[in-house]
Amino acid sequence: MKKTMSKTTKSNFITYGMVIVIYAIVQILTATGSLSSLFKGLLVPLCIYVILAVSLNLTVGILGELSLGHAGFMCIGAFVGSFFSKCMDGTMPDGLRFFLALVLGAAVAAVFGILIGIPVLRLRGDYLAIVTLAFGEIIKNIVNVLFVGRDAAGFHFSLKDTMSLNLAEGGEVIVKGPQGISGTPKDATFTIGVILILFTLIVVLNLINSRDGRAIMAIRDNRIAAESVGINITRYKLMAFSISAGLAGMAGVLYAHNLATLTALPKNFGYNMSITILVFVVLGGIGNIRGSIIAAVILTLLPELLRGLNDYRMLIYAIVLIVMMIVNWSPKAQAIMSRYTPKNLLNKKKSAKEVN
Amino acid sequence: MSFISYLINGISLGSVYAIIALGYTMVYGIAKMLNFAHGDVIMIGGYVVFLASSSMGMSPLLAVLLSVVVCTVLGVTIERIAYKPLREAPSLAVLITAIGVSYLLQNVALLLFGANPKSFTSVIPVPALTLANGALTITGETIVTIISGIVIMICLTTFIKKTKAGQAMLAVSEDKGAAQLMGINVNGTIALTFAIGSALAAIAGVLLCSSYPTLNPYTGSMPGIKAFVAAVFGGIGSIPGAMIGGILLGIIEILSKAYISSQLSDAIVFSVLIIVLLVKPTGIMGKKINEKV
Amino acid sequence: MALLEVKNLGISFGGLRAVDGFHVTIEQGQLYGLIGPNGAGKTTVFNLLTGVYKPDTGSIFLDGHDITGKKTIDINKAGIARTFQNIRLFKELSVLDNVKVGLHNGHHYSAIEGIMRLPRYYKVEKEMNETAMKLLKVFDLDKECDYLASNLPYGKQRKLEIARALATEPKLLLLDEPAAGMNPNETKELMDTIRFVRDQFHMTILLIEHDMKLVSGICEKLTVLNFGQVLTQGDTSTVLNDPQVITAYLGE
Amino acid sequence: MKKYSKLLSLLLAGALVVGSFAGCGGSDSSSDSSASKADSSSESGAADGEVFKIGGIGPTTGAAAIYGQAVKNAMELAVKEINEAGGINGYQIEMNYQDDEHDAEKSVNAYNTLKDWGMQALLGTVTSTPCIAVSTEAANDNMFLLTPSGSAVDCVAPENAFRVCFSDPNQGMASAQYIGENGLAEKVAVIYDSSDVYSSGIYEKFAEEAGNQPFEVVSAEAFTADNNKDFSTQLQKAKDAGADLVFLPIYYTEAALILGQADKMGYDTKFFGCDGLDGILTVENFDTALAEGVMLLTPFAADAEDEATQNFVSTYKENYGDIPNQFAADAYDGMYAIKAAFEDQDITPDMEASDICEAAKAGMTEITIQGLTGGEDGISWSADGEPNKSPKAVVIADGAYTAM
Repeated sequence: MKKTMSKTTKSNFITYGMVIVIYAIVQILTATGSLSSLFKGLLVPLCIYVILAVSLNLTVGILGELSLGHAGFMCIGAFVGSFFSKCMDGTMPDGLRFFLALVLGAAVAAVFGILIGIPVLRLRGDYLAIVTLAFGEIIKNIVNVLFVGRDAAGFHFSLKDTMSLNLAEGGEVIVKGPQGISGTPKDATFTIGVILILFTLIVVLNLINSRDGRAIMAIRDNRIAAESVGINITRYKLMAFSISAGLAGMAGVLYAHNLATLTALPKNFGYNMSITILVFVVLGGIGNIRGSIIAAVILTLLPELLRGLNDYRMLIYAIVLIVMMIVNWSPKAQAIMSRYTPKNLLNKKKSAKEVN
Repeated sequence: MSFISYLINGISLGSVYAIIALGYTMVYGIAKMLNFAHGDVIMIGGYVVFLASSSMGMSPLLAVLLSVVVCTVLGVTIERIAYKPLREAPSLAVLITAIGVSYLLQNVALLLFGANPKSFTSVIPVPALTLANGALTITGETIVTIISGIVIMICLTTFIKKTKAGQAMLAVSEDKGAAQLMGINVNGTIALTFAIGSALAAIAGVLLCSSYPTLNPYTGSMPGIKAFVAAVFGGIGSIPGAMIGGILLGIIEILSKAYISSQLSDAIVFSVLIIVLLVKPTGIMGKKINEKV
Repeated sequence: MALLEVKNLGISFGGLRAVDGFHVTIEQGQLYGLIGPNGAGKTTVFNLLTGVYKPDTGSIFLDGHDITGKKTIDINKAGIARTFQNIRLFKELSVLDNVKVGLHNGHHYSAIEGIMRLPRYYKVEKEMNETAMKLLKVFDLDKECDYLASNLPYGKQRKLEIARALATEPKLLLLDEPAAGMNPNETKELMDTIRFVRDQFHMTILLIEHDMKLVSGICEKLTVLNFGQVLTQGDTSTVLNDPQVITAYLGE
Repeated sequence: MKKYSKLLSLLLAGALVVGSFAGCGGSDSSSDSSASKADSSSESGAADGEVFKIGGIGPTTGAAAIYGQAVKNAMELAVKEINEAGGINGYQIEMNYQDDEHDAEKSVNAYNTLKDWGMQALLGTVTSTPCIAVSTEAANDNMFLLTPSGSAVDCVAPENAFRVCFSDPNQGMASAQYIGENGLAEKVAVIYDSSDVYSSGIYEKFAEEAGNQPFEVVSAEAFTADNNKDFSTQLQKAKDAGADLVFLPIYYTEAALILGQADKMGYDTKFFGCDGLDGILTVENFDTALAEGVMLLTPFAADAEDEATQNFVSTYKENYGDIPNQFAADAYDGMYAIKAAFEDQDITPDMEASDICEAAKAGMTEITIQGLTGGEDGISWSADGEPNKSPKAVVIADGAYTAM
């Protein structure tokens, strides 16, 4: 029994340790000036994708439900956080404002997670997937026609255009439909990103190893059995779904505070983004948190580092994706791998012991 | 009067969704996988017809046949290389692979044909039908699309019900393992499913591009997603469901644009989908799945 | 007062009357058997008792409380736990965690306390581990506590399911073919365990079983179900010698 | 077992990543020249400080690839011409063009890649949203930025940013005034892309300015990028509202569909567009009869009679097989504007990027170039980054642009 405890704890500490060691290495490299601009620019996005991948893994791997609308929650967090920062800029210290933006963005996304989860989580499998996809597209569409302005009289909303806001003289349009929000203060730094990754990991890993996390995984493994031992299915599905949404919202706030412009394009908040995050989760191992982190980092870097290939870049990326999936899952490829890799012996030894 | 003409427009758009959805639902029903690359096979089909008819000067009918052949070969090849090795893998892994294939086809098309849109000449010689003294028009493309949709629907249903290969497909869709034990060639049957699905994609590509005559490497992706929604709407796996789902989706889309808001029509369409699924969790014509305890 | 009092229970699927007019009375501490040929509706009765299906007719009283038509989780909270004919364990969880899921409603701390690892987390987790290990020891599973449930041999998986059900501290335990797929030695061992559970936990047990050796060996009373209806019920030896029962099993 | 092969495949990918890292770091200059192999400019012997390193950013993959590729091609063309004619102030230009997939984040990545390469000025980015993100980054680095086609107001908000194209409000205003002053219509319908910055930006200003003009906007219907195939409803509404002119502040890909669908439903009306419509005649296989009578306000027309345009179009077609659109023209002019500004201030490649930026900023407000998009008076720039040039109104007659 003690062995189990120490085993999971040890595994968790390896994950935390990995993040901290990478952070330290990057800090040293930055201090010695040996990091390229590209890599420096990629640090915050990497943090964002890691958080997104880990949080989606909570839905896909731990709760066992396929969601194709994760980018929708990220979008909500991004716009809420950015809106808050634009409105409050200058009225309070920057650090406090950013902190509140993070809290608010995560909270609103989590509330949406609950609101959407209540009806939607009754569906299963592919139907749940398509409904989450639909939800993400709805969010994107609404944000694209949302206009919010502020004048002396307060806030004005419209779903048509800036003119129908009827702003008084001196009023300012904050959310400009498809032009979104521009000029969000750039508060996101690598250090904050890493702190948020650690926060995400603490939430997700501690949740998994707690009473509630066991209930969530029990639902995943066997819903009917979980019900028979008195687990409230809806409650725990919603818990996992909304925590996952909240963390995605938090990543969204980080995203919004890293770029000077925030618009809801198919590329950044559409189903394509949800799928990209899903790819991290599947490739890193469904339910494997550390794998998600590694996959998110590698797959975010890959297209950037393929820039030398010019026009063939995305083509190669697609091929790498397919090959990786086949290598991972095809029995034939696995047989070949285990025959020819030098790791062969090591594998055999380990798999014999593979009980947990 | 304008309502009727909106309705006709909705049916036109819906018939295109329906014909794409037929291919989606066919592959899903038998192979139980969401073939996200279906839309991109459609795009390739469109390019083949375009090149054959405008650059090589083939007759439209010949071009369409060529496109069917190319897409069938392409579909079977994709299945053989990318999906077959993953037969026993979790469905998520196959989904991601399909997405990879979709990216691959898009980027290959981008490199081969360039990003510039091509204008597709309709290969449908049927003239438009004018009603009520010219107040209403039903285009030839719509007529052909709807008729082809119905013909394909009937052929597929008959094929599955009446032929040995069709019965084998049904068996594979119920239980791969048991089908294998009954002496059915599971791999062959799934390959055949993909062949038929891809041939349908070629036809859908021709009809899509004839109705909406621009062609670029991303032409297939959004209609693909919409058709997927339509297939789910009608009950994924059900062939008549795909037809009904597609046409309903088109009508809802047009009517919401016409009477509610053209800005929010995407949101409205998807909201209707969510509501339908909440009321009927397996779509309009979907089978209710009971879990045995 | 009887622990379980079922009257006139019935359900139809489509046109088929799967269970009709089912009735049974089980006293506290009894070991009760539900037998009948395949397709007689035994598992459906279990599903009705545990709220998986809602009955069309009839009533179910547990310990004097009406639980007819309640949801599965409320019925479990009211005191009925079960195992499944086709084993339903949490396959990707460890043996220990399977039992701890069963302990879920008996031990509380909030999600926040769990995530923040507040003192109560450690205290309650410690209690849960101790209780779970005690239960596992009863079923001789304590050495395998950190195996994945799916890695256990078949017989042990059946035992783990019983342990998990017991963890919810039920008043009535429903066992759906606990000896299915076991060899005679394992069956014998299982009979001892069931008796032990009844005595140790003062449990009332209703079980479905085809293995007549097990049924005659441990059940005190029996109900025979045929075509969804009660064929006969009473003391084990009387029922088993009833010609009607023999006909139902062997055919005309 | 599975676990370990998964780990292995991730390791393989990781190795690929590390490998390309090393590749980038180790052979900086060689990878650059491979990036711009298409133009003969990058002379392999040129050491640092002897060539201008000018970067470009735009989408060359993804749904917006058509715009990014046009800019890339035109930029290559201009660089080649300038180099063959002796370069800028006697120094050759080396260019490096990076893909941003029309995404702000990827665009910043592209910008950073170019910085690592040693970029001294940026011709980009092509699309508006990424441009706003990059121009803010560039402002922090004090990097000179000239966007050929980033038309949103905020694109040139920082001091270091200029643009070649008109701003969106500018086009919306000009269109409304042109329609009003020339009495083209009394009832106007608008069909615009509500998910697109360019289109909605023009529409907003157009609708605002319409209040001051002698016509009425009778219907304003939108579509989105996810919903850009069927326009029958929007056209039906315009028809029902009795519009005698439909204003299309959109790109030609969708406009081609709109014209075809209007024709099919028998809706005969005037169409009026902005520079985004340019290119409609060059869509391969497009039935130009459909575009007969379409009016557009554009600074560039691919079949204009002047020699510069004709040379440009024929060389472009020779090299890339397509007829250049307005994006290509803007990029081509952008490259020449950089040349002019650099020459005006005697900028040399050995200067720091920040000093180049300061000098080029001053240079931009001094120069006037004719260019392809300059019209009669040429293009000059004000310090806020906006170009001063006059739009040409053209009408499509007999399958060709004719001045109005």
